[in-house]
Amino acid sequence: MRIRVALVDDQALFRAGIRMLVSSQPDLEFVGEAADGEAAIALAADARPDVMLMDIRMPGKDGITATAEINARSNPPRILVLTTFDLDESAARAIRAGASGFVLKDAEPEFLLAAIRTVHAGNAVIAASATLRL
Amino acid sequence: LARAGRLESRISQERARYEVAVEQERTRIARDMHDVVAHSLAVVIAQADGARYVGASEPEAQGKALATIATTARTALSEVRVLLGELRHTAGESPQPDLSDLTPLVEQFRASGMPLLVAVHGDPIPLGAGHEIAAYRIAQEALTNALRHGAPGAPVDLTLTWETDALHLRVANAVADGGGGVGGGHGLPGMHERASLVGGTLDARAAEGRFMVDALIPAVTRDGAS
Amino acid sequence: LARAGRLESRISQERARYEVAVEQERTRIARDMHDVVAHSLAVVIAQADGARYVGASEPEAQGKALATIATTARTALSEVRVLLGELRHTAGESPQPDLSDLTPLVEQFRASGMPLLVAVHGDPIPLGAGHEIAAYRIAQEALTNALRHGAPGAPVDLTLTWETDALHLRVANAVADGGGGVGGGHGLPGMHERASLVGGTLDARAAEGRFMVDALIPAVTRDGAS
Ligand SMILES: Nc1ncnc2c1ncn2[C@@H]1O[C@H](COP(=O)(O)OP(=O)(O)OP(=O)(O)O)[C@@H](O)[C@H]1O
Ligand SMILES: Nc1ncnc2c1ncn2[C@@H]1O[C@H](COP(=O)(O)OP(=O)(O)OP(=O)(O)O)[C@@H](O)[C@H]1O
Ligand SMILES: [K+]
Ligand SMILES: [Mg+2]
Ligand SMILES: [Mg+2]
Ligand SMILES: [Mg+2]
Repeated sequence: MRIRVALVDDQALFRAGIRMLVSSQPDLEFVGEAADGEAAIALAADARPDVMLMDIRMPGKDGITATAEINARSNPPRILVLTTFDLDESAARAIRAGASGFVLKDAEPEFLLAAIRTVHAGNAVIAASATLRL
Repeated sequence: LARAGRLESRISQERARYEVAVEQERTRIARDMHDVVAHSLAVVIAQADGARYVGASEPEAQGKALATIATTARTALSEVRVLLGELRHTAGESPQPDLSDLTPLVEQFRASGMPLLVAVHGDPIPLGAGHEIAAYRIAQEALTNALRHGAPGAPVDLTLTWETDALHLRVANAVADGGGGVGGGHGLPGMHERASLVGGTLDARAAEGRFMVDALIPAVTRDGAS
Repeated sequence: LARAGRLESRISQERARYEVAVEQERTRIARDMHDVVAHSLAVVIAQADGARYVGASEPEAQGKALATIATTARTALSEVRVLLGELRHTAGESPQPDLSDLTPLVEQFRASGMPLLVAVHGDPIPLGAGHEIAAYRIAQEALTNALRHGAPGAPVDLTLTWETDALHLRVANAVADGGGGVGGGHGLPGMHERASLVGGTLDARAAEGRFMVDALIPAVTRDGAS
């Protein structure tokens, strides 16, 4: 069984890049994308991903609120938060909202792919690329 | 003597207010810089990695990613140039911009590659300092929007028309493919606010493939505020 | 009364000097930001355009360009993170950095992905404000160099050794392939200058694939300047 991966980010071009990356992996299946938190909640219900990659800052409902709402429902996917800069604060909020871990948007691709597999296996990666590389 | 004391305390109040304004401006620039640079570089990285991983199996995807990367990087560079110009500007002497700062602003946008055409009609009248700041900031945000959301390479028009008791400022540009929505950002609400705070009006709309911002900034009247 | 007057004029001199220092710092940051971002984006654009034009006929060239683009963009983002941290820092309350600012500095570099190992030996002694600024700035520039010129991903060592009357600060890193020259920039001369202005010494050299900066910052003596 391939790991079903969905992606939420407000930048279409960023999504397109990650979609290519995920699709290139034989053990991963890209099952859908959304551009804001509201659409993410619908996507989680409709596409039934195993792992959802979630941006934080988006217009409308942000990624942390969406993470909390998705986790309040039954059979939520594992959520891996993608962040750019404000590591510590948003990381803590994301974890409190029920995310399994967070990854910097500029993490090496192998790190992101490993993080997807790791959270799917049930292990939280509560680390950004920076801290894990140490 | 009491008068001198009051004067001094007013001066120091003024200075404090000015310093706060400059700090806020710098914080805004730092935030904008972060947004522009981080977003663009995140796109560049994701596209480069994605295309690399789909590999030679999809040569078309690679070509498309390379084109996207080049466009993203070019746009980011233009925006960063404008922001750095602003940062240098706030580092300088001038406390708050006035209309004379439109000339360097226009030059900055031109240096970033935007074909910016400027026309001035009528006879300039004094507007008052607060009104000039509003006019400058509106022009700045409207031109930034034209750079960000306008059709790349298409000419942008900045028109200043001096009425007998007001300045009419217009920025017009061709909309980029797929663009032309007017929701979402902070720019348009900010422009509206600035215009109405000085008793003026602002109208922004997309029509027939063009985006047009019209601001009317009245001159300060004898009994009005500065 | 004459004394009070002198005191006041000294305070205002101090303040003016401080303001000039903050301005210079901002100008430096703006320049660094420009250099980092403009240069990296230029590389990204050139690589993307170049690879696009050699076309799908050379899929290997495209793959290599995409890898270069990803690395360039990642490095730029790391450097911008550090610079924006500094910009926020100079925008804040704290007038000049002291050694307590080394902790956030270290965190910034780590957040940028640098594996930075910190060791502290001996018992801290007070250095004096000017000396602490010098130590902080030297650490900052040495770490920036390690980020820019060091072997990517290799660990960087920051070692603080407290002597009885001085702080010995060392930054050591593996040199990137082809690197290790010591000419050209403003960083090393600036570090030298800062060290000697406070009566200290600075030694920077590349040897056996490593780059090492050793700064000795003396504590202020009873009869010395702050
Ligand atoms: N000159 C323009 N040309 C084309 N579209 C424009 C123009 N100005 C604004 N728009 C559209 O209106 C939207 C809102 O503009 P606004 O300035 O409020 O936000 P923004 O530019 O997206 O973000 P920011 O908050 O950083 O300004 C834009 O996203 C864009 O779709
Ligand atoms: N930590 C380091 N590791 C490897 N090489 C270094 C290191 N520090 C300096 N160098 C070499 O010494 C040169 C001069 O460093 P310097 O800091 O003076 O200039 P720069 O970093 O190139 O530019 P800038 O003026 O922005 O600091 C660098 O270009 C590099 O070749
Ligand atoms: K796949
Ligand atoms: Mg976002
Ligand atoms: Mg805008
Ligand atoms: Mg240097």
